[in-house]
Amino acid sequence: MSMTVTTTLKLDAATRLHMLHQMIEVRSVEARIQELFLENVIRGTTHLCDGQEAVSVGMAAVIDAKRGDTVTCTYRGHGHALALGLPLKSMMAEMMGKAAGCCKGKGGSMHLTDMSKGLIGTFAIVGAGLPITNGAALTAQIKKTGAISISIFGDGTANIGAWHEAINLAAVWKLPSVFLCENNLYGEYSAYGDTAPVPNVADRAAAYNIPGVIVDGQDAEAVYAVVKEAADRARSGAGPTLIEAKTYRFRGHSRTDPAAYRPAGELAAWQARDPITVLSARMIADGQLTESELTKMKNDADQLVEETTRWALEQPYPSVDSVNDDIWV
Amino acid sequence: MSMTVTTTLKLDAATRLHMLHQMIEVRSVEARIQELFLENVIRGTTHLCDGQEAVSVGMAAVIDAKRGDTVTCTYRGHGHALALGLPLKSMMAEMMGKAAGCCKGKGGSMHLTDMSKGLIGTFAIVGAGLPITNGAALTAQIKKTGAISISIFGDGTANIGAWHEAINLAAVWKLPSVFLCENNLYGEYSAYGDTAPVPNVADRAAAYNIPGVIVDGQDAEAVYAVVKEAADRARSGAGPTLIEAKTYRFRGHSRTDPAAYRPAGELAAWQARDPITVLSARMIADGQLTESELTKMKNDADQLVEETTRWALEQPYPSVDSVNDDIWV
Amino acid sequence: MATITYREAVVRALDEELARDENVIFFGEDVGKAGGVFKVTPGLYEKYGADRVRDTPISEVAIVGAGIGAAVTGLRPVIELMFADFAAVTLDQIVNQAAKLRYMSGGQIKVPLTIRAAQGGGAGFASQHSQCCEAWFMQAPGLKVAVPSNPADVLGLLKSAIRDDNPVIFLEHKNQYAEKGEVPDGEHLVPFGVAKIVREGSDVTIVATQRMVAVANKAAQELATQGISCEVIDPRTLVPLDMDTILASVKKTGRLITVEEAVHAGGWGGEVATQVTDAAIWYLEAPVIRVTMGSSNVPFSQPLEEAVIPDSKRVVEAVHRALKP
Amino acid sequence: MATITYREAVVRALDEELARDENVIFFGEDVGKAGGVFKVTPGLYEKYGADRVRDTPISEVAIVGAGIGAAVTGLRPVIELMFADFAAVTLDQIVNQAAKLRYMSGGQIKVPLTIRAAQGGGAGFASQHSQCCEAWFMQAPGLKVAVPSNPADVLGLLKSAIRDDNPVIFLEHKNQYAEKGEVPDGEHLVPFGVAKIVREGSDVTIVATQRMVAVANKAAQELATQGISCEVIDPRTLVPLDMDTILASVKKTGRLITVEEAVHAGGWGGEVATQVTDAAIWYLEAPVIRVTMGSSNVPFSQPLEEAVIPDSKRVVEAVHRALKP
Ligand SMILES: Cc1ncc(C[n+]2csc(CCOP(=O)(O)OP(=O)(O)O)c2C)c(N)n1
Ligand SMILES: Cc1ncc(C[n+]2csc(CCOP(=O)(O)OP(=O)(O)O)c2C)c(N)n1
Ligand SMILES: [Mg+2]
Ligand SMILES: [Mg+2]
Repeated sequence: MSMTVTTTLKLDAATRLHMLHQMIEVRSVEARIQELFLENVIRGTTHLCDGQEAVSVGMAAVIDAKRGDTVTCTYRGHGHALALGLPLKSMMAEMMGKAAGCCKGKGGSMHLTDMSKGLIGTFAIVGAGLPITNGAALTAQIKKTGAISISIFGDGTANIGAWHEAINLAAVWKLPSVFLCENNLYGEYSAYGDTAPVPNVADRAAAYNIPGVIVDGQDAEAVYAVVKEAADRARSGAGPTLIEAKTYRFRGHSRTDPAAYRPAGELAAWQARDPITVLSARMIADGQLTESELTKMKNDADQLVEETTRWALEQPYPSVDSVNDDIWV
Repeated sequence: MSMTVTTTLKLDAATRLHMLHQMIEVRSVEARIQELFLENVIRGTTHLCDGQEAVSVGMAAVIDAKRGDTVTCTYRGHGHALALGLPLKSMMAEMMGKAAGCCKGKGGSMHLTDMSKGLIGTFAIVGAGLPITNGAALTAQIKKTGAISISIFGDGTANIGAWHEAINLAAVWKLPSVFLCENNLYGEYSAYGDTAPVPNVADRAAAYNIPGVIVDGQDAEAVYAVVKEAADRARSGAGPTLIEAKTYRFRGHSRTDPAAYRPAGELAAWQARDPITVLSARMIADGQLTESELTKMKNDADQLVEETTRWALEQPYPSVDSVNDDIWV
Repeated sequence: MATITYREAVVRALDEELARDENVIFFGEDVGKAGGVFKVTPGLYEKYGADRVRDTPISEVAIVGAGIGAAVTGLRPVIELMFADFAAVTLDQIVNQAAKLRYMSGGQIKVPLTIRAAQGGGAGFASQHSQCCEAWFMQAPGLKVAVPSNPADVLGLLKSAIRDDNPVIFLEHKNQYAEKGEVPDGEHLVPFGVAKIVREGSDVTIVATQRMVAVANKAAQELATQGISCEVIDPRTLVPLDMDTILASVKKTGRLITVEEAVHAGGWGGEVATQVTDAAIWYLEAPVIRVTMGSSNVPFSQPLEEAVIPDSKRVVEAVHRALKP
Repeated sequence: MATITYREAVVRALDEELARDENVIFFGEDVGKAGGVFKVTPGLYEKYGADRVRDTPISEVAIVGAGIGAAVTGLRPVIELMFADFAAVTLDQIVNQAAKLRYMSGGQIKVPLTIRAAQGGGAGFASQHSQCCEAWFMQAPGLKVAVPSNPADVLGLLKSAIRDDNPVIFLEHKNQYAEKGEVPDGEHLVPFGVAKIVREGSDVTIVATQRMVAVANKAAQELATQGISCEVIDPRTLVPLDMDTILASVKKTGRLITVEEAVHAGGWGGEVATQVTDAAIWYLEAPVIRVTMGSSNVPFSQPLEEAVIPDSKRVVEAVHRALKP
């Protein structure tokens, strides 16, 4: 069985402020992106993460790209990418398919990548990232770099074969992999309980003889604590950990989803545990932040996002001649 | 965690005799097939099951093809097919690629099929049979036939994605599926413990919130008892069960495998628990069989196999014009 | 004659067949309660119930396998894989199991399974959600493959697929769901293996499928103003493939151009073209030209995506080249 | 010049590259302690240790994924999928991930991964263990594909594959492992994209790969006794494909025949033939004929299996037909 961790860890004021700042920025970005989609400035589809920002910042605080730590995540990756340090400009330009985007406009919302920040891939095929995280962990194990690799995925992903094979291989090879599940209660429009026979994703850790940990996904400090512990364990050679962060997406699955399937009151109940509020309230209580500072942070973020959006709008599209670049090395 | 069942069930003398007879026949067939391969009378590859006969007969005793019960098994399927009632002639002819074979020579050793006996497929791709068993179980569930479907696979198969997806779906839909693992300690040349992080395959049942049962795979009556219980449970609508029969293959993985990887004494230890001896000794103790009767049964089986082999050798190959038959309905 | 959308044609076909035959069932990810990710299957769950219309976990291998097993044992399942690109996670069940079970069993097994999936680019879904995947399936003898280009064919072919005793891959073009078209009143069935001559012509034969049919028509209209007469053929099903109609046309026009929204290697155009150059080369008065995506992936950025997917301009150029003396 | 088997060429290439570059690692099912199911990799585990030569669980998705991730982060993994047919259980990792990661990331990612698998029929392994699968991979831009027909090419191409910064699918023909051939002494590298003219000729160009090269040669010898001169070309790699050599030959002979041990639809012969009929149709003096398995699966029974796999008799017939006035 899995164990639930309720950490009482308190990070220093600077770290808290950094996390809070990142969460506020992500929140602001997601809101703007939704607008840009509705205005058809951004095309295709998008999967916003607002409500889940604590997982992004708690996870990112553990990653040290210099050492070789790496992350694979999913199409719901804007928050993870920004928290890992993907420049906002690179991201906004990529969202619009501009040449200045991190993927030169070829990837878009579902494939944000920044090798320099350890984000080695954002996968739009459910489950595809986990086996690849193992490969990065294998490099670390063989080269003895002390690096780890974290794969982030959702609750619905625990039902696909790639998930099983990857966690099994990591357990058998004792790879320095960390499997971080964002259980936001839904896989697309299906409630977790309708597609899985066990109450928690972490309950499945026992099938691989690895630790299964459940954490409050609205609490950035708690997420940091469990991911840090799993990372330390992985670096020590003890193998992978399966972490389940209980969280919630404040919007539908993707741009086109009104999320009508949600029971009345569910959203409100989770908004009451908004990760930004959870951390900022704690900081205010600890005398590390004032309401007015918080308001200013939000306004500054909105302004930065607005400026960056305007900048990105003015960026050129990639030249058509570049369409077949980067297929081959 | 999984539970180990040690049954004290005693089947009636007639059923025991039938099981014993089938096991002896399978043993004799496998020995002859190995010879025919070495003589290059049979080509390709084969995966013999001698040592594992108790699983075949214990499983088959639960299947009622009339009611619609079905089975999917693997390339290691000679014993299962015969126990389910595939005529020896059909099988031997198929092994030689003759027109009189159950698959008209198109399938061979790895694809024995007999729809009339509920054997809806023998799969040479590891894990491929489990999802298909679910489909047969789905038909039974929707048509309310009271039928079940059993999927038989090996210990190494528990590491492939199809295994996970199939057991999960069966658990979520409460399908009348029974997942029967023959843990013969090896997947090809790899020891079970080298590729799986849990002591028993059945330990993984908890990840699907279904019963996991371990049974002595050398004891036909014990296998029958647990499969019967799982089948009754499935018919009642309570969903699937994962059964792990601890057994051993007396030969290498396939024709070409000398099985050098086995620790000294391992084979002998398992031969001491030969499923034929286990049941026949019990019958002799219960006064249901004499040594001489047992010897006669073995001689009769060898003779039948020999006659059938000669018959099959004389059978014609399918006409070359039939090569593209049965691609399309 | 009613006018309905490509999307509505899918649900009408499913509705009619679910109503006609209780052995027809339908399942896939979010196809039930939610009515499908592409909003293609609304109302079926409510109408036919949770037993016959099911939502599944995200488990494509288990989904296809369940479809196969149910088909083998007497049902006529229709399953949805959502994006055709996802077939890659379960290709074994499709090409090694569904396609071959009948053959390997010497004809004992029948697999009346219909696998629906949405393919194609043009909407900014990037490389993992925009591919045309018909080639994966054409290579597996035992599978039939349908590629409808309009609502009437969606309706008529999907109903035929569900009634077919062979496994059928039914590929819908995700960028056509909103397209409208006329469908006959009453029961409408379109047989497999019968191509449709979309436009008659005498100078050049253009074979195209799905969204490329409209692209070919647009080119044909433009060329007509230049006095060039194009015959546009929509095979409608790639397996079986109606080569008779295509060969007859090429023997008339002497020129063949195929238009595919797919990479060049392995595309159906290669099958059409090589059958023509084997059987009718003496009728050819020009190079056989395949208009394809070449060797490109589908990029996210709009101008790049528009550059890789064939448009009428490229078809016009190809026709001009074919007509160069 | 030493004479070694096709099998020995595989292990020699792996051994040389494992010794040359510590970033090269090798893993797959039973490739280590047991030396491989096809006994292709003996001794490597003992020589390079359990860290660099690993046995895996039966988990093809995890195996390919681990290969990708290790390649992305600086290693040069070689993985084995045993039978190429098994690629179908992990096609997503190969064609949607390995092939596309570089493109989707705008060139940030490099995937120097080599995926080995044994393909082909002729040994009675039936439909799920006998396919030639190159078509699955040719359709995914970003993947290179090698199909060696002899020990020297196995050695030289596998070493080149391991040094290539792109993902490479390396397909060995399981029925050629025992075939002997000469290999140059010292380091031997064969570049990708350079076809080999196996036999020069002037009347007909025959393009063949792997086991079909010998089949084509046998036919060519027989035809030589009839005064017919065949040029036999082995592309050696299908991606990249050396069309220059093939086109030059067809321009000389005016006749093209492709010989594939694969189904007709989607086969590499379609790619070769359509590139020729686009670029060189005026040079053709005969129908382009593709000798393939047609639309058959591979049956178990020997006479049936021999009937579906192309033999020299069918090649001779094709040549005669191409020469019919
Ligand atoms: C193999 C595959 N199947 C289906 C999909 C379609 N799909 C995209 S996201 C998604 C839901 C995933 O749910 P979850 O893992 O909980 O992640 P979340 O979106 O909630 O973050 C599905 C089914 C896909 N992308 N890949
Ligand atoms: C997808 C796939 N991977 C690999 C193989 C090759 N293979 C055939 S049998 C086998 C071992 C299976 O072991 P287990 O499940 O324990 O069954 P056993 O042979 O012991 O009965 C392997 C790896 C295969 N047939 N299919
Ligand atoms: Mg979710
Ligand atoms: Mg085993």
